[in-house]
Amino acid sequence: MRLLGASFLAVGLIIVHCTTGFAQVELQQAPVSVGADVDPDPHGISATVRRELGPHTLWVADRLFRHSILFDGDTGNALGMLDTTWSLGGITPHTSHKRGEFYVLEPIYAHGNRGKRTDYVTIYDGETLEISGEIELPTLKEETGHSVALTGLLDDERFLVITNMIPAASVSVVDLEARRFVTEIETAGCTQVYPVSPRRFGMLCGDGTMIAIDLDDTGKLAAIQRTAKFFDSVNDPVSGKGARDGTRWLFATFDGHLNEVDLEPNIPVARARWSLTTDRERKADWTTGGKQHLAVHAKSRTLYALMHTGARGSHKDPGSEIWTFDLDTRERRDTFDVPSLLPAFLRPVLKLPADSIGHKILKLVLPNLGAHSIVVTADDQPLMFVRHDEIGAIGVLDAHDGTHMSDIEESGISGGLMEVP
Amino acid sequence: MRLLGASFLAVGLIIVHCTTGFAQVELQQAPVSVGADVDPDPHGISATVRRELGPHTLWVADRLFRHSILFDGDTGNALGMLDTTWSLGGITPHTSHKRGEFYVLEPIYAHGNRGKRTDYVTIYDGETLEISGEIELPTLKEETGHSVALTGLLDDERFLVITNMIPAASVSVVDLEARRFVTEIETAGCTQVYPVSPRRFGMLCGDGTMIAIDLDDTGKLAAIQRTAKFFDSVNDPVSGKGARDGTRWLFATFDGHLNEVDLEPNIPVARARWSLTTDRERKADWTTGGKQHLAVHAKSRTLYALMHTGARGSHKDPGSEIWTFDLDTRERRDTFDVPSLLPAFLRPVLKLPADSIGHKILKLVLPNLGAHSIVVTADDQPLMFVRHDEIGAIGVLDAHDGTHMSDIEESGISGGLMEVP
Amino acid sequence: MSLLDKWMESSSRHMARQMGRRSFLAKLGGLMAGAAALPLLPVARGRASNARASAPPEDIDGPVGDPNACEYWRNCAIDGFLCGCCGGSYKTCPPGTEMSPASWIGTCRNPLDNKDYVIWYNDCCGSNPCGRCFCNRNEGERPMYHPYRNNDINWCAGASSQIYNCSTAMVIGLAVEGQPEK
Amino acid sequence: MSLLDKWMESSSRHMARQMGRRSFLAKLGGLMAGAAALPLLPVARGRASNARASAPPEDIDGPVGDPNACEYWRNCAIDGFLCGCCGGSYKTCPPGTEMSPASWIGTCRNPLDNKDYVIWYNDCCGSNPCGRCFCNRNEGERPMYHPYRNNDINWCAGASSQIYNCSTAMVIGLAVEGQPEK
Repeated sequence: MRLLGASFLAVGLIIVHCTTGFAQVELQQAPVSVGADVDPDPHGISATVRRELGPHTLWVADRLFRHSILFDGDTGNALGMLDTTWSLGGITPHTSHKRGEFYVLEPIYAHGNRGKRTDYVTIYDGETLEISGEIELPTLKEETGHSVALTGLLDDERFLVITNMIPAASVSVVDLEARRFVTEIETAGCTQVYPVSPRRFGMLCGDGTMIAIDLDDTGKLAAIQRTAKFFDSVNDPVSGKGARDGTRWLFATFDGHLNEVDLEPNIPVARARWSLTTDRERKADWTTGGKQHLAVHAKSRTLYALMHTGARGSHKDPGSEIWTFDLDTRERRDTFDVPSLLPAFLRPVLKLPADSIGHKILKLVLPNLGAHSIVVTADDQPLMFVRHDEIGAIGVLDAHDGTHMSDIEESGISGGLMEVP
Repeated sequence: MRLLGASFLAVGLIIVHCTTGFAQVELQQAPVSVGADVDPDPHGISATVRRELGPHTLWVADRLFRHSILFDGDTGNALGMLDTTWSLGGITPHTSHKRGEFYVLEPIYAHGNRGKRTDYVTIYDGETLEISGEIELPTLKEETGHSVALTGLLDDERFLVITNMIPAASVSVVDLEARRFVTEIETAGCTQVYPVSPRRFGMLCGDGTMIAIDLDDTGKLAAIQRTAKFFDSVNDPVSGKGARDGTRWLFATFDGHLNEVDLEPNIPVARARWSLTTDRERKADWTTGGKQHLAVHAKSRTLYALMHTGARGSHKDPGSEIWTFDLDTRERRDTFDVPSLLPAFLRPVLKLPADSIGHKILKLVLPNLGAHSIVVTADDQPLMFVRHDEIGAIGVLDAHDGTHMSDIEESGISGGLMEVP
Repeated sequence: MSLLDKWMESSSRHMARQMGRRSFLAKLGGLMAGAAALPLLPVARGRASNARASAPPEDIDGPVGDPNACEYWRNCAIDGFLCGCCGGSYKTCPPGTEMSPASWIGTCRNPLDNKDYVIWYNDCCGSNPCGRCFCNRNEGERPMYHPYRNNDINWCAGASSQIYNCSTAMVIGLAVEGQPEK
Repeated sequence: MSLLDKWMESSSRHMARQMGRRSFLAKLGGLMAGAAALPLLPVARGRASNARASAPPEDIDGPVGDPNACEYWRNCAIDGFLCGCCGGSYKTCPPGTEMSPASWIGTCRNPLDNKDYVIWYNDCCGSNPCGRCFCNRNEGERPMYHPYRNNDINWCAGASSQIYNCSTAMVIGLAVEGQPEK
């Protein structure tokens, strides 16, 4: 083939070694005098995530970008991100502080979007975010949805429990220390997982009870204990979107009643339910709703509930207000407005400078869509993060008084979940 | 394990055969009297794409959803969609009308987002959109970007040519009839592919020329012919975003000059360039720009150019106007305004009814971001489709007079390309 | 509790007892792996004769009658992209996708005949998410412990690919009762 | 045509003649496959002694001095997500991603010292797109036939995974001339 008389041949023709960040030319040829007196930035360096995650760190899952981003909630800075390969993902990674690892559950197909499916727990190093291991799951039943409580890491960070739904309800147990799948436990009629200790987690059942499943030290089933029936799964079902308070899990019903289940006793105990709303509020159709609609700040004994007005069938609608309650006295403490998240979503799309006139006009004009999810950090100066399921911006509130402090923009596009690791 | 006293066991407990759309219960058990007098909708039916694509059919690629959607441009209805698995995709599928097939180029990793990469041309049946074949490409150099003219289907729909860039410029030739990779042709200094016949395509070169590559009947290199130098690749480079007019390709320079290259003669000929702008317009910084910024309607001898005002470096900025020219006399004919696409993007996000007051307010308040891409259909009543790279809505214009007829909403989120198959 | 729900409970218990849970699940698994032509219904229906069969009236004004609107009467418990906006329809999957063999149901009232119909929201699977006409309505929707009324489960998990594209809204038959909470 | 561009042209021709194109490409390919520690630069630089080395001034007010703003002075020819918004910085890749061994360059003026610097926009590869701080500036950007000044190429194609996450903006050195069109 004749040479084409090209003006150049290829990209990257000069090979340069990068040793301790300093470039050395390898060619005999006289180089152009580029940067002889300027220090070149070193090539090939990747950042790391700090070993100790701060109290305001937040995982945000996004289905469309197919990853979860780890944010510093104070600055809104991204610290790193981890891929999820599936199409309907949106579950945040699990975190082992002890081992310095993150865990992502992912189905992988042999050939792009097709071919044999195998499910894995992919293990990432907590600092480099490089893959340090994979655990293959023999079951092909993990249901790859994006609800809360589909998976749970038990308290000493050893066992990961995973909800299976199709064709039947069960739980897969994975030993993250030994890096192996342990067992599958059939849980007929009970589903979702609510950890309360290193070896115990609860599950909600269609007959209006909750079970506590105890594992032995190898991760195998040790015992199953069941509460008395405490809810009517047809007439006022409890939502599976619970919030944890120590060994108790709190669940709101579609009608705005709160159920508390204490999973510490050998036979778990459901306490008498109480109402989040007064008669008057109930008449005005106030109730809980959303995707992650309860949050607990244990130190201040505060329960947060995402509230909206709506009839039956509105239990996944976004909330317009956050009501706070004293966890012990059950008294209503405060009401926070959900901030409008649409301006923070659109500002980067429109390339408007923050707090520019255009940005302010957006804030005035655009409707407040509310939020589907709230999470609260566990420290003494807690932040609350609020998210709408369909727009990629997160509001940051002072969890003590509800002040809207800032927004985390471009946190994703399509909602998954949030988690404080 | 003791039975948990479950209220139910599993989903989908009754097995039903679906034969010619009629459900027959297979169980002995007395079924509930559901729908005994109502015809159930038949299960398991998938739609097909009509064999003859209408003249207003449009492929729209989206990087974020990782697919291309085939639209009916008259109704805005989606006819089907094809996946692209890569993360930076956004190239529309190629269409063989003769064989009734679509072709998607995709790199596939052995293990999710990692492992050995293999590139394929995936073949889809044009009616069922099911995969009917795969052609493995031995090269691993396809550069997986999202520009125009990275790949080209030659005129008799047999050979697909694919631009490679890293580490060096070359073209891969694939025989779609024989379903096999044929050869890789080194094209030092020349890149992107511009088909003009069943066996010939052009490429733009860094030395200011264009080459014509002729294939033999097996797809192997037969000859390379080169134009005289016709552009200054440093001072006024031609954009690779060309538009085809029969055997000619038209290219705009960054400064708004038009170059025409006739690839019919054995040695291709570049005609003298002409300016799309008057001196006065040039002084006001009017020039071409965008992602697909030229379009041709051959029957009416019309050239469409997406224009904006901007200094050097603005050559990818969105256009605010579409200027039309007579292809033969080179006279300016008309000016169309680019419609505002943001209201059509936001309407579904805000769940506003079409033409509601809220929708109208959006139209009043939101800025017009312009468009990066235009394409025009080839028929006697041509439509023009305009798209902004970062928002998922397409404006539909009467290509004769520029009337904004409708919008195709939710065509994607992140830009790629459009193509009339 | 609706008759339907009660029946589900009793029939599934009954089946499990009859067959033994293990063998039942094995059979179910085999069927699911074996053929997409075998849908798994959470309800059963009589052997309706074609002669008696009819369809719900669909000549409804406004969005309640528009299959590509969230307000469409059949969409009362849908959560996902409407297949009618994706190359299919409310009764068919888009080209190249496969209808899930198992799915959730809803009970929706047709405004013309004022009858309640059981709607089967079959997901279409195997292609990346459609991204058009997202709707989330939850009338009669139930938490995951009521799986066949839960629309958060990725029902494509029962298909040969769990990749979700869109959702249909197909009539199975007349409901004996309204939505379960009523 | 800038000196830089001219040099590229002549040196690449020269190299190809010297080594024979085949062997050159083979060597290049081998190096690229072999080690991420071997970046491929479209320019060469003198053996600068560490003693003389300095960095461009960065204490600039406003978005021109903010590495996470599109207006940042180094970003004059960037096209993609800024790594500083993705867990990395304008000089480092986010955790878990790999810097591409080859990339495009730009020539950007630092407003404090009014000098032109050659900026190397290394992509970070191997994770799904970051999705934050998208910028598209094209000062001195050139079509694909000028590849090392083209930002439409997926430069991750030279890395071990072509999956693109974000782009950095690293200084290679001082430019002898301004942007090529000037």
